[in-house]
Amino acid sequence: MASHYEAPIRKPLVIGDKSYHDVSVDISAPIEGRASMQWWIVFSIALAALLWGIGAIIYTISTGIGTWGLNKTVNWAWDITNFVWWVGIGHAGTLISAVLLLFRQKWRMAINRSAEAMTIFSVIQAGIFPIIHMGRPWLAYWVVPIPNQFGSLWVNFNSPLLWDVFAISTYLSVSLVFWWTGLLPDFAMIRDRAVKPFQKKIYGLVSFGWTGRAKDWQRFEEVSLVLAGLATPLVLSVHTIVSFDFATSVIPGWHTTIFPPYFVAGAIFSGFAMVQTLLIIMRKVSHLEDYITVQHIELMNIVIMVTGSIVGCAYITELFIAWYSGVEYEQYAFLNRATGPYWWAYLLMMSCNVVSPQIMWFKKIRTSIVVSFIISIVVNVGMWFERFVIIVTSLHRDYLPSSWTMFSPTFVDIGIFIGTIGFFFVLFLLYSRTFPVIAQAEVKSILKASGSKYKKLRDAGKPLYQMPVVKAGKNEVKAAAAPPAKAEGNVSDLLAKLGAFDPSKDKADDLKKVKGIGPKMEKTLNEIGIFTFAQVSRMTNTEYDLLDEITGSFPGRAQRDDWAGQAGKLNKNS
Amino acid sequence: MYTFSNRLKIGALILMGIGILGMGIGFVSAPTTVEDAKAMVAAHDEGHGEAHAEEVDHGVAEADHAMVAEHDAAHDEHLLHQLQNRPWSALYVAAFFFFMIALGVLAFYAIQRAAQAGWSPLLFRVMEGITAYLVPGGIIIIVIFVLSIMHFNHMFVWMDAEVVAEDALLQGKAGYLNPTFFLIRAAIFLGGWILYREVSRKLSLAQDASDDDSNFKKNFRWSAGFLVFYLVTESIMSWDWIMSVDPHWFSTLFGWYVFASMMVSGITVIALITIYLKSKGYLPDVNDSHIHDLAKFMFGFSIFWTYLWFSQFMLIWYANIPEEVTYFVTRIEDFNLPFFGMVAMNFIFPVLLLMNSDYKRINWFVVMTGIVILAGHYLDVFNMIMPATVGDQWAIGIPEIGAVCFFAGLFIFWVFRALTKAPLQPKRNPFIEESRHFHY
Amino acid sequence: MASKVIHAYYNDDDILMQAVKKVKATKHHIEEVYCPFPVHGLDKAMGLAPTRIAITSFMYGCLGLIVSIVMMNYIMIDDWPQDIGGKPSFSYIENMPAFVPIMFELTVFFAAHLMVITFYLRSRLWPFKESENPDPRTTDDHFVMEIEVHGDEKTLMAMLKESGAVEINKVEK
Amino acid sequence: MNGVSLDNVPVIIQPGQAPKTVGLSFGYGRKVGMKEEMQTGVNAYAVYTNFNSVQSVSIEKADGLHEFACIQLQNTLMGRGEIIKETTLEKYTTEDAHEWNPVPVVSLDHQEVPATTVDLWASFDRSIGHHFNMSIDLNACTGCGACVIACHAENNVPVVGKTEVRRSRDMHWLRIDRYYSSEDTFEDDNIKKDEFSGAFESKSGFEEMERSAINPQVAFQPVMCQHCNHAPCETVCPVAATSHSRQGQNHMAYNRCVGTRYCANNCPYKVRRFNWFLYNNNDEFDFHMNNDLGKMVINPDVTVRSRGVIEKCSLCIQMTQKTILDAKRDGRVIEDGEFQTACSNACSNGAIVFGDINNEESKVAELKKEDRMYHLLEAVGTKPNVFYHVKVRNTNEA
Repeated sequence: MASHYEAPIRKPLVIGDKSYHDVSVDISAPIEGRASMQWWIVFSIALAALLWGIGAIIYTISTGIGTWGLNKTVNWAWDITNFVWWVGIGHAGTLISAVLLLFRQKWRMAINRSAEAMTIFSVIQAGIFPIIHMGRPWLAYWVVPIPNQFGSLWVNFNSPLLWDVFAISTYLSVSLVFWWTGLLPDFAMIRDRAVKPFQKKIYGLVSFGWTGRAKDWQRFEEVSLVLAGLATPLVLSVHTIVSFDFATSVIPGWHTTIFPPYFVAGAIFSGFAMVQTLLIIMRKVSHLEDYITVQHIELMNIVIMVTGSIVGCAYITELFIAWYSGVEYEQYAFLNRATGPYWWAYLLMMSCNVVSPQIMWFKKIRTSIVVSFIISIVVNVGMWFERFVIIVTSLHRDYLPSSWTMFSPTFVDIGIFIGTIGFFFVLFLLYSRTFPVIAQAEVKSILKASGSKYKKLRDAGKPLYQMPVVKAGKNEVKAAAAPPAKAEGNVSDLLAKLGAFDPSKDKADDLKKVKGIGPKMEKTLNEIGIFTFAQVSRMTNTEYDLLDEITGSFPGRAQRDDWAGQAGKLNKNS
Repeated sequence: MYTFSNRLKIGALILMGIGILGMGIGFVSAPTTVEDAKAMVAAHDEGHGEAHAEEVDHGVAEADHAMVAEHDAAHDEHLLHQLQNRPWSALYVAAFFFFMIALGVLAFYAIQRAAQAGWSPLLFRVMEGITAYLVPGGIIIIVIFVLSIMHFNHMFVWMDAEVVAEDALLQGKAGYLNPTFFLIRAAIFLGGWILYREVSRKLSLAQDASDDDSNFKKNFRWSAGFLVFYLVTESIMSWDWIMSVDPHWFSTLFGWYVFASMMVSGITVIALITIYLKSKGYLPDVNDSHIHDLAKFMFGFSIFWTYLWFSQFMLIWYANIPEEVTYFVTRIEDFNLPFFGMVAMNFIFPVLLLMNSDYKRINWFVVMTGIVILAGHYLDVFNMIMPATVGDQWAIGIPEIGAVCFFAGLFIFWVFRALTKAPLQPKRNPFIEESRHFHY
Repeated sequence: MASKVIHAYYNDDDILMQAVKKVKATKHHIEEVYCPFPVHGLDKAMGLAPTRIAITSFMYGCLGLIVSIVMMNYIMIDDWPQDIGGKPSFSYIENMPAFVPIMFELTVFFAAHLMVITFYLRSRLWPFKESENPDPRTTDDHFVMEIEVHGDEKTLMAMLKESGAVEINKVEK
Repeated sequence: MNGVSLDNVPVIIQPGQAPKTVGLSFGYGRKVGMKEEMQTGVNAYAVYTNFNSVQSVSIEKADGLHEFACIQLQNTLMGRGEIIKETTLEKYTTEDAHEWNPVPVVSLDHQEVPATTVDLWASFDRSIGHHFNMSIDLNACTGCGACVIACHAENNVPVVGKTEVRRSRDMHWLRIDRYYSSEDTFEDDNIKKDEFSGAFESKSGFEEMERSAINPQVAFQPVMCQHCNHAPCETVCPVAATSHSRQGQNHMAYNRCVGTRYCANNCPYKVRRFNWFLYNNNDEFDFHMNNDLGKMVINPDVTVRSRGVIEKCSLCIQMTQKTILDAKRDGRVIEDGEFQTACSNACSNGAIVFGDINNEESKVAELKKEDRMYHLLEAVGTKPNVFYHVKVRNTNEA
């Protein structure tokens, strides 16, 4: 089919001989398995950071913003730096799912789910700051256009902060809806695989009863497309409006027209870096190397490099135009930014954001996972400093020299920042254990075009599918599926492949530990001669089919529950 | 192989002829002395002149009364310069507009190559044909610059040593804004762009003849490198060639704003030429979906352009800092209709017409929208140059239309001649099969 | 409604597409197809009407735009105009640059949320809704075509088998 | 000195202090009847003999460091001559006003026009009713600080203590900026700055200009809220807690303020002050608002601000409103001079004049028309309602 055509020089996006079912199994594995020790350790650290952050926030709200390092001249520093930083990070998710969808970039499918999750979690972090940075956060609801008891006191629609209120809430809610809609089929997949009633109930609840009718899919695709079309300008608008917070002012260093597109580029830049950081860890921990391949990492690195260069171009433009403007305050603001007391922050920003991504021009480097990981963190450090530089260095020395002063953070500033990092990771870690972290339905839809299995078939000139040989209908109600490979098998064939059980050397395992094997099935397996996890773990599709032939019960069950995979793990543990 | 039909060729030549005539009238009728200029304005519209005088009074109010007479003389000379500038500006706006189309297409082409896009290779030859215009277009622009430096006109006031001598701000900028450095920069930009265009074209043709992908890969690398060069030079070019006509004014966004305009116009022209060629029976493999994608880019970049236009305008409007708002004050007071009309043409029109997916496949719809977009972006360039060069003495009359005709004719002639030079469909591009199968 | 339907199982989207076309060609009514992932062109092959959800979204967007204009005009211009920083708050149009961001945001807000709500309601998706897919495998790797049985059941069965179905069930509905 | 010794007196080197001299101010070091927090400084009367305030002393350096609580950390003007405009008597008497008090200009259609005439917004009608303006004559200001004290007393501005001041959180609605020149004169500073060429020279040049000269010129400038007609602070408040009155005042609705501090950032004059803590009713700030006695001297006409809100100069709106209401009650026209603020009342030199410019005969309207009038940071386009008068120095040797 035409839609499956892809130029042969394109690299596969799913590697390994994956069938549709394998995709389901691989993606539900982290949810169905148990959490590892490392997960618990990282989770505890994140939780501790979160608690510290909560403590710092409570202290701030009960005592006053005076607990932070701000002063009469620098009225925003870490609070808004963190806000902009988190919002910026939150941009990659929607960008990946929306913009790349419009550009038909298939590689987004492996990463969009997690990127969107990251978006939502980081926008939540971002949302904390505008509230707690207020002098009277308990009155935060006053920024919503509701009248007072006399009915005449309204908000000020001229204020960029109010635009933020609308932009961030629209962005968060639309992203959430976009994410959740995409999750429905995947939740449904997990629901239908779930064995425990509790899981079945929960996933049944969150999947909203997704059924997968053709009409549903038709609407689903249209909705995704329209949402992508809406989300693309929305993403642009959000960081644009964040940049308006600064650019509408009259403060040199804040008031510059390039801010809107430059903030958006910076947001994509830092967002992709964060996606990179998270996914490099996750692909390892959740064994998703076949889906999030080096090719994906390389492409993300290229995006990081391109946006980094755009941001760099904007830095230079700002510097040059500051000189070109001939306005002394403007000129001094940028001179001070680069060479004044905060020169080190400027230097960090320049080297992390402009210089470091340039090494991605080398293919060796951008395909190196270790270097990618390091650069992704470096970039986010740099982007934090970019916001710090913009906010603090512009404020601390503005028009009247009499007000010039310095800013230094207190432990409360630092605590809240670390707290949000903790909160972010708490959310992300919980997500990674309970959500289908890859949009499996979408991956399945590109498997034929971009999966290495099918790519190989196509290169070899073979058809992508084989018509199943239908067995003569003994039974009208159930015409059992016939495997494409062999029709008949027997016990000895099977044992030859799985290895025989030698009672003198080997010890029989409790096969019931494998999900899907009950006492009856265990007995049947034992009758055939299968006693150990090792044997089960050697099963492949051929063996499953042979097994189905022999036992005649629950066809496909073994495959669906991935007995081999489960047994492999159990074998290692025992 | 495409053959340049005689009808089109003659049409292009006629356009050029009309254009030369129109521009000639423009140059001949420009005033040479202050008296001429005053007479022309007085004859033209009286009410307007009064309004302007009032405004000048306003400006003078704070200054000493003894200086009023001097100011009046200066004002008359200013008027003379504006009227003398008019044919030149008309020429320059049209020259830049068509050059910008070719440059926009070049950038779009490089992006397609660098991004390894699968849908567009079928259109590569069309794009290469359009970028052929960089050479004549670039030469004309350089010639206009040299003539400006030789004081044939006063479009770039900073080129006038007398003006600079009285202007402390311009003296501060003289390290950058001086004729020599300006020409050197222009030469570097043009050289770089044309170099990439020629190399890429050569590699693209060589790929058809070769039996491996090495030319294709080389082209990919050149394109990636070019984009970096372009990113920097495009911004500087926009400051030099456009922003510096208002030498006191500055906006950091300006380069990217011009870029957006360039991209929309370029993509629109790709779509128009593709549709034309297809209607003549060429490009058999180009289908609805390709047009749909081009229309999508027209739609997308129209929104992007509006976004940048709005960002620049709103931020300056919001802060209302005098040194910046002068730019928009002239445009809103003297250019109200073209200034806001352009937003309607470049935003509302394409957005409403091209939003529906099905309309993006209807050729005449795309053509119609494309023509409005092109007219809108011509106005955009017009609004960028004219307020600084001719001020309130603007009009869209014989010189302007003549210049557009001339460059349109030249553009058509050159581009379609270039299209005859090679087969319209690349043969061995590794993505050609994907492009051919492309359906949305 | 007690009618007989046949559930034909397929395990490949290409085979499914061909089967759907074949079944349509024999003028059988395909009640439903359950898929684990979207199959491009399936809706057209089945003869489903194109969805109008994008148009509703456009209308919701217009509604959002109107709401935002009416709201801001009422609040800033009509109800209590103030001199805020000298901005021309006596006229909506003159102060419009400051209103554009929220006009945009509310347009998107309405268009996105109301469209998704429409989608959920039309496709009967909400919490605590029971799923209705006939087999858990339809969310994994199997496609199920549901065909109402009218007339000759045998030939239909045979044809389905030939079309590449891996399993055929007869279900009372 | 004379066997009297003062221990541990903190020392700060002031520019312009003659070599081998020290200065110590009277009035500090009082212990009796003062709250502990208010007991600061050293009693200089210990070394005061023969009613002579000049004494010879010997000084010995002691150990330890003292962190002074300074409101102003940057002492030079960085060559920004347009902030404090000054000229010489000679120029003032012989030259045109635009020579020594140039109006900032911008280029509109290649012609220079005054910056204030360029505007994208349709303006409000300010011709009806009162329109308050304040004039500050830099020539008359001696930097005595009486206005600051008056402002504190009138407007219940809290005392925040040294610790807060060290964190640059001083709480004054009206402050007096004091600048030293970095070269011999401020004029030289301006010339020096204008002659920088290139980034490196600018960098090192500005670094030099951050230090004041050994024998500098000094200038004072009282700065309070400038009540801009185009106030950058007002537009950005999300809850419309600050907006403009018909009378030209920039209002602050404390009750409405949620404390985003956006306005304070956006103020080019940095005159807005934030309540970082609850300064009244807080044991940490036991200065004057924390007990019943202190509360009894609080001005009942002015709100005591709670924590988390911004406050700033209101042009003593409680005083102007009272004047208006009194006149209304009496059914008479308000005379010039009736409108006052705490600071204009307190200024013994007449440097601060307050009044209604819609009253053509008022003194402030007259002052606004004078040659010496200029607005602070006029080029930013904020259109303030406070204006200054150029400082004229008599540099002729007697």
